[in-house]
Amino acid sequence: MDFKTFSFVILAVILAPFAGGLLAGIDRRLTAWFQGRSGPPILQPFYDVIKLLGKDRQVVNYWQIFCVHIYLISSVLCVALFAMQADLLMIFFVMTIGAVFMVVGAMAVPSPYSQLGAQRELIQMLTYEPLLIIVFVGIYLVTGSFKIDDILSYERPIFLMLPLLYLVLTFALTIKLRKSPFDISTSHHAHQEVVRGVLTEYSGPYLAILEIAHWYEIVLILAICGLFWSTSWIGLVLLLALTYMAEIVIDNVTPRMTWKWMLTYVWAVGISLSFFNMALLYANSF
Amino acid sequence: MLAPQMLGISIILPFIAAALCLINVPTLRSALVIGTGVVVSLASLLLVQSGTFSLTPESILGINPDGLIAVLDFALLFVILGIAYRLKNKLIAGLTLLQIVPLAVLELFMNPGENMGPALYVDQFSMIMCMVISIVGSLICLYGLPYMREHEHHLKLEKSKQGRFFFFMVLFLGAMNGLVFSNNLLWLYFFWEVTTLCSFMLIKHDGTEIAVKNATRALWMNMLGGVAFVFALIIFRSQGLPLSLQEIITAESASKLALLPVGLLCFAGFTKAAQMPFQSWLCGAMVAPTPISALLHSSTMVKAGVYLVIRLAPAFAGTLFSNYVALFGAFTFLAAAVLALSQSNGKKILAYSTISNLGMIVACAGINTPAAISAAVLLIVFHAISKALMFLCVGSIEQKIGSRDIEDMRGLVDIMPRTTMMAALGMVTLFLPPFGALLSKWMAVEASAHLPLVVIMLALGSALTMVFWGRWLGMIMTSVVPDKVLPTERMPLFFSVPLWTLAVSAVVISFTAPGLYTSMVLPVLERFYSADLYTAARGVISNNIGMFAIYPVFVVMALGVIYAVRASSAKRFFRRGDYVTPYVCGLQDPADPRRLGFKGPLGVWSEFKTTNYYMENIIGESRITGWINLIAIGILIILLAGVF
Amino acid sequence: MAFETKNVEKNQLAAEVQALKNGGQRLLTMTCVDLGESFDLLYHFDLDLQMTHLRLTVPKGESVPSISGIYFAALVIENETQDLFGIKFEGLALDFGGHFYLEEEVKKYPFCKVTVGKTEKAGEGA
Amino acid sequence: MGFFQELLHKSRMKSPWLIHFDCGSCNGCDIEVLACLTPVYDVERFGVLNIGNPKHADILVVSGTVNPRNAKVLKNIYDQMPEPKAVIAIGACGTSGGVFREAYNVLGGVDKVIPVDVYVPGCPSKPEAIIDGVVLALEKLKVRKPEKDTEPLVADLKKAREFYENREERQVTG
Amino acid sequence: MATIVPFGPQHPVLPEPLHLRLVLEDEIVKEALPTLGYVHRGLETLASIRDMDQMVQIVERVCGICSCIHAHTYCMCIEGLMGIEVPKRADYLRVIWSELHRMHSHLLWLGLLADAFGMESMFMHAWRIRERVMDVLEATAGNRVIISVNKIGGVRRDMSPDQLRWVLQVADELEKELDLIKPVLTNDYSVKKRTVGVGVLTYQQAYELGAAGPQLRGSGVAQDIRMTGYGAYKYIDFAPVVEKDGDSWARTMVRFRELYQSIDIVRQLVSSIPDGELAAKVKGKPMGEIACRSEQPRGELMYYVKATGDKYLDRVRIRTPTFANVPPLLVMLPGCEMADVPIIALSIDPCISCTER
Amino acid sequence: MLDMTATVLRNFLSKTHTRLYPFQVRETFENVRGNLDIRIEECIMCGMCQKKCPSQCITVNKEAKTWEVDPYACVYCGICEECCPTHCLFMPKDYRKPARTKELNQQLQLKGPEKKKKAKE
Ligand code: SF4
Ligand code: SF4
Ligand code: SF4
Ligand code: SF4
Ligand code: SF4
Ligand code: SF4
Ligand code: SF4
Ligand code: SF4
Repeated sequence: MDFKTFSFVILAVILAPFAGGLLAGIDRRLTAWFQGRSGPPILQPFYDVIKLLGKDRQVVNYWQIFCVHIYLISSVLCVALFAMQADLLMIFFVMTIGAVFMVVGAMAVPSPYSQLGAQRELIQMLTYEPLLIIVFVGIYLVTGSFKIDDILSYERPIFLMLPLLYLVLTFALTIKLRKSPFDISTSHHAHQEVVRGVLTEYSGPYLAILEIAHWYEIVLILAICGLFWSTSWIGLVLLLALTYMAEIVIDNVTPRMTWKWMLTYVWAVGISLSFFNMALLYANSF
Repeated sequence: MLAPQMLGISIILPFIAAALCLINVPTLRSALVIGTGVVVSLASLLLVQSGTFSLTPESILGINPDGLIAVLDFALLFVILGIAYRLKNKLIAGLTLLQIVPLAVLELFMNPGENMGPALYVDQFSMIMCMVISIVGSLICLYGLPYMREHEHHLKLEKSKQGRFFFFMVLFLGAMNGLVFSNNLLWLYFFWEVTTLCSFMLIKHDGTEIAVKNATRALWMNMLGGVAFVFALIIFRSQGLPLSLQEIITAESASKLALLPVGLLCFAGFTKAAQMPFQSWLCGAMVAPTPISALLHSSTMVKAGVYLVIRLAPAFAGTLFSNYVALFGAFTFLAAAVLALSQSNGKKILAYSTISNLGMIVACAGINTPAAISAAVLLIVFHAISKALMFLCVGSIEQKIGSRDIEDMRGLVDIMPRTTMMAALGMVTLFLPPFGALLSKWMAVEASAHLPLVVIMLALGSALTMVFWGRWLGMIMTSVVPDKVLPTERMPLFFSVPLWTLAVSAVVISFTAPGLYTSMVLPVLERFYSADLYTAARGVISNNIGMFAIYPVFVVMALGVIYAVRASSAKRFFRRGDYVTPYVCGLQDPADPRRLGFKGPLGVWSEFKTTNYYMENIIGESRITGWINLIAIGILIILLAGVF
Repeated sequence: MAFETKNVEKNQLAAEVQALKNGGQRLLTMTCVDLGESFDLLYHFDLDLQMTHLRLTVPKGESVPSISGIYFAALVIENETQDLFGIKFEGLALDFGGHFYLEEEVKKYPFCKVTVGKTEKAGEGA
Repeated sequence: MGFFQELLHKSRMKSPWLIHFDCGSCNGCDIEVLACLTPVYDVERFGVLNIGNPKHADILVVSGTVNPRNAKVLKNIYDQMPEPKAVIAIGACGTSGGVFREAYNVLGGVDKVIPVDVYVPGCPSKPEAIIDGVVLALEKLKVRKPEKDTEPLVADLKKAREFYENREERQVTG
Repeated sequence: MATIVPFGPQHPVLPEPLHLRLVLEDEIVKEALPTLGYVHRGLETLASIRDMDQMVQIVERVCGICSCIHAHTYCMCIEGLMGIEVPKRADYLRVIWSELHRMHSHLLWLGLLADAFGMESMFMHAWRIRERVMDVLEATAGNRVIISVNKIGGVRRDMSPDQLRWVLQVADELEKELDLIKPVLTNDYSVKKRTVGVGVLTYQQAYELGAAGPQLRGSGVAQDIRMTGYGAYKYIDFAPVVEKDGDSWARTMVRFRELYQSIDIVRQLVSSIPDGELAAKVKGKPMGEIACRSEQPRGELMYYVKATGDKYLDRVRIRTPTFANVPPLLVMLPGCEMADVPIIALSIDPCISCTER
Repeated sequence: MLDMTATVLRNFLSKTHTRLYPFQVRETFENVRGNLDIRIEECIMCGMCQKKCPSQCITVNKEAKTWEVDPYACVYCGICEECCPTHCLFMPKDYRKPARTKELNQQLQLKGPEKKKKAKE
């Protein structure tokens, strides 16, 4: 790793949470506007996190603390690896460390909500993981590599060849963003039958750490979305902005669905979209 | 160079030691098991020093080895026939006869010709296998010593059956070593059948009705593979091909003609590796005491099956058959993962996860690119270590809590913290990066990227894997007593030695995966493949389509774990925080707020109680096994048709 | 709105209620009134916006047959009455044992006039 | 450390998360609390979220009268909130028991069970009043008060019991 | 193999303290047991220390949401016992206020339902348009929620012609806003996915379990106490809203269509409101027994009053619709999914405060 | 599926519905019962309000000439205002502000009716 990459990685790791927090702030503001309210200040997520960091610590057991830290570290590592332009699939697998430990942390607590949330979180992972792998495979089929540097050097926007797979990716994005209709295991507020699912038993600083880790994850996934239009800055920003806007609208116009529906619907739609897109690719290449 | 001697030791010593184990003296038996374990392990390590070589022993104990093997073959088959008679099982008898007769024809009427090839062949692949068998296998045998004492104590046996037990256990190691070193297919066949017999005897060890039933099933399924094996031999010979593994896979001539017998051998491998639809024998084997399951699952038996398939992979590279094998393996991977998801029986989960992993290995052999084959070989190693660890942990847990249901393991960390940690480590090494099993999975997915159907199955399967491991990992960590000091746990010496060794090696070997790859896997691959090989430099394994940075991930995660452990240590935490009880909508018991649960309707106390989702009525074992078998048989038929 | 009630005896209660149910009546609710020495239990029914009322008078300390077997919905009403007046209902489908509304800390049978301070006078006056 | 201290205090003031517990209210006050969240009042402008889980909340908003059954719940919820925290009692019922304070199953206001920081009168309190109440409570959140309320509920309930014992006398004077 | 989950009393989805002990298996509810009593105040006993005029204010506070209907029904009882003739204008005003209450109650409920299934924007929308109704109430009656307009013999406040015109205007606005979200409830795939077939109560069950109000009408029973023509209902023209399916969606639709119905009723009343006295004179003490009914947003309400000619009433018994809807809830829950529990619970529009009084 | 979109977008494009309380305070409607107060000089200490109050939160002490209301128990129903013979009770439309501590609203009459009595004599 030369110095340039190294400094880029450091920069990415430092800036990612700010970007994520800002994004969350904008998200809340826009959501408010969509609901006819004026909404919180853009910096609200930062206030929230700082406040949480300053609250008293209380946990049910030490595993929770262990697990949040692992979650944070794995998300940071993912962002760093992305900045290093490593292998997409590897980044994905590293990301699962965090996801799994989040579940373990939730299951470590003998609380019904946390446990139900953990089960649902597992189902959510079950839903989006195959889709992400398939998306990466799709990218490979186009660019011939899983490595981000190779993908970035591909001369055309991948989006043009993989529009449907991009849609599949946004399913995963919605699940990761914990937005309706997929805010099943946990959500931004606790207005949900499982209270806040996996997050129910976290509080104070640990909740803050989870939030920061979540920001890293969001940045990572948006970065992956960004790969689909990596050839020009304008295209990239436009694509991401539109995607995010669509996410917020979808969040506001759909109720939360059940996990059974999610699993069957997302798999069925996701996999058929992927097949269709791959078929298009093959048809194109002949 | 003592290579030939080491080779001899690792095959013959277990046979001799096994025979001595039959003398029913506990101390002698312990000494024998420990001694053999140590010697065989050392031998396997020493063997690594030597390079590739082949060998045809002049004589064994003064007898012509080929003749000896032939005689033993028949002896073995007649023993099985005897067993079939005792069990009054016509199927097994028929299958045995189907082997005796062709074998006789082969030995008596078909001319061996000139090109026999060497009897034994040693390369890095067989060395890896030998190390796995010898070291992991021996550790399991060691673990068996205290385990079986406790086991017979539980069962209140009058007369110890441990002599027989260790006879077959140790014998198994020898047979497996023989199997992986054999080049002559007739030798290979002999060892193959020895493992079949051993596994039968071990599964029925407890002698209960269900044990006998499951053992019988294991026997006939494996005999089915044996039949395929014998017919493969006959076809080889009738086509004038040598019965030498190395020549079959390297010879240019062995292209189209040899595909049928190769297919049959693969079929034999599938039965031994418990691929769908033969998974039931391996699940049935769960009735046996845990060391047996551990042995069958991790380092021996099933590994023999995949070993053979991988060995044969170059012979069918680039054929349609190969793609079908990939599909077949991927299907097994997925189906077994689905079944594992529906299980709450810990050993069953382990069993299905084994089958699933073997499916992945078979799929890799079918994908048949160097990346895939590296994945397969590495997965054998990593899976063996971690799975052995898991089995041994579950064994200890079962002896302590008297159940193998994972629902009963909730909160285990408060009862047996050490074993729980080991089990957690075992699970993590099986399904999370940066550990080896996941490295292999990564390689497999990237290698299969051009086969959409296969990659989707792998993707689905790997997500399912994540779920059933993740929740098990979570539930054993459910700490029920929030602020109690952890109880210390005492383990017998021969529990802790194997557990620690396996746990440490699972981590260390994962860390040294790049080195392992360059020194042990690459040389084998280079003989058959030239393009797209992975290179391992500075802890990063990469090829032209992907790369996996093992050292960086390892280092960061290790630092992270250290930090997290410090952050969560009770001493540090107490300075700033508080342990509290979970949220139950405000219904805590005011008199005893530490109690877990809530005061519900009618003023009745409800204990904390949760279960995982097993979705019994959607993917329950009894519901979908039939369908899975049907599909698997379908794929198998297409696959075998693919050889023509 | 005139208020007419039909008096029933304890042993006819089930039969009467069953008859009303067969006639398509909906159980609205029941009311308990403390008469000092005895309780008035009023059962209110409705059919096509017309109410029918049954009146059962039981001396204090006596138990009453539950009609929750006939109308499942009576379960909550009877539990409530049991909490507040201490009338025992025989054959309750689900008996909350006097803790339907009330915790142990609360005085027994709060709706009975004897236990409530100032109302005693009003009760006697009646 | 001064800067971080300031930042923390500012953040605490700007991010009060509420948990609302209906402690036997007639719904009048509940719906007014909820009305604060709606577009017309939109308290999220001040960073207020109705977070719903005591472990995440900073301010406990209680409406309604306390009775022995919900007193335990109220106390438990209060105990599960991490410091710094504040309590707002809403409405006549929450502050004193309101019209119901002489009913037999009513202990009185919220302050019978947990310490209350802000009282918002009204029946029901107007949404504006509730917003004012939240603002008033922020001061309490700014600096973490070291003392912890450790009095067990059992003792509180004993007090409640005593409250009942002399209930009849109070009725006559009332 | 089961998971036991406490649902309430403090639960973010349920604004009110109801507790359900749920036994789940793979998130399917196998068993549901309730605990009540978190809101029980025992206010019926207050009749023994508060006179009949003071009781008007107390029964209003049985429930804040339909407060004025409680007071109305109670007054009907006393007026019935004492033979008081309520002036016609008072009857009209009482019913206008009642229907305004029904509107705000249904809108509020719609918002809570949307919040329960995680559709925040719908919650915001419903509560935003509800604020218009609240403004009307505040301006005409002096308070937003508990309006205290009823007294024995009539009403305490009048509505000026300006205010009446304003009511009509708000009704028009409301109708427009409702038209906007109508397709969401009638068509939207995801909303229907969450409500259709969830918590089915058949005609027979609804009838036998004593369900009330929209719960009953959602199952096809055309029972609406307003048809008895109490208050000013006898002067106007309307028919009960009925849906056949008996599921959560049907109940949603009943309430949604009732919003339109209320708008219509308010229009009829405002256009034909007579001039006259606001209240009749009340003299003496009541004597005797009476039971009166009315239709709350949540269903039929019944008051039983027994008076002995004393300063204090002998017995006041309030039977509220939510109380009647508890048994059907217990029947609907087993077999549903955990995620549907809040929807089913909200589809009966639970108001624990009047359930337990 | 996305039937709510129209409404949401309309919200997005139109002005927010938020009243920026406390920066913008809306004029309260006339005749709103916000608070309860007394012009104590006009009170004749008749105790009518105390008698009629449904919440029983008014205490009138004829000897000490004090009138006292517990604003935290008062439900702002306006009954006392209506029954007061001298109309000295009145209900300002601004709601009573929240407070850190509960304080009774106690008013002591110093002059008022006494003067009247003297005048009569
Ligand atoms: S619990 Fe384990 S040791 Fe005991 S009898 Fe069973 S298998 Fe043997
Ligand atoms: S203060 Fe008034 S509105 Fe609030 S809960 Fe009490 S009675 Fe209801
Ligand atoms: S149902 Fe009862 S508690 Fe609910 S709003 Fe109506 S009266 Fe109030
Ligand atoms: S009957 Fe119900 S809805 Fe109507 S005023 Fe009373 S509590 Fe409110
Ligand atoms: S739907 Fe989700 S994000 Fe929206 S308010 Fe409810 S819990 Fe919060
Ligand atoms: S108004 Fe009536 S009660 Fe009051 S002082 Fe005059 S006479 Fe007495
Ligand atoms: S406004 Fe009502 S509650 Fe308040 S003092 Fe006057 S009469 Fe009593
Ligand atoms: S009713 Fe009026 S004059 Fe009489 S005591 Fe009360 S405030 Fe004074």
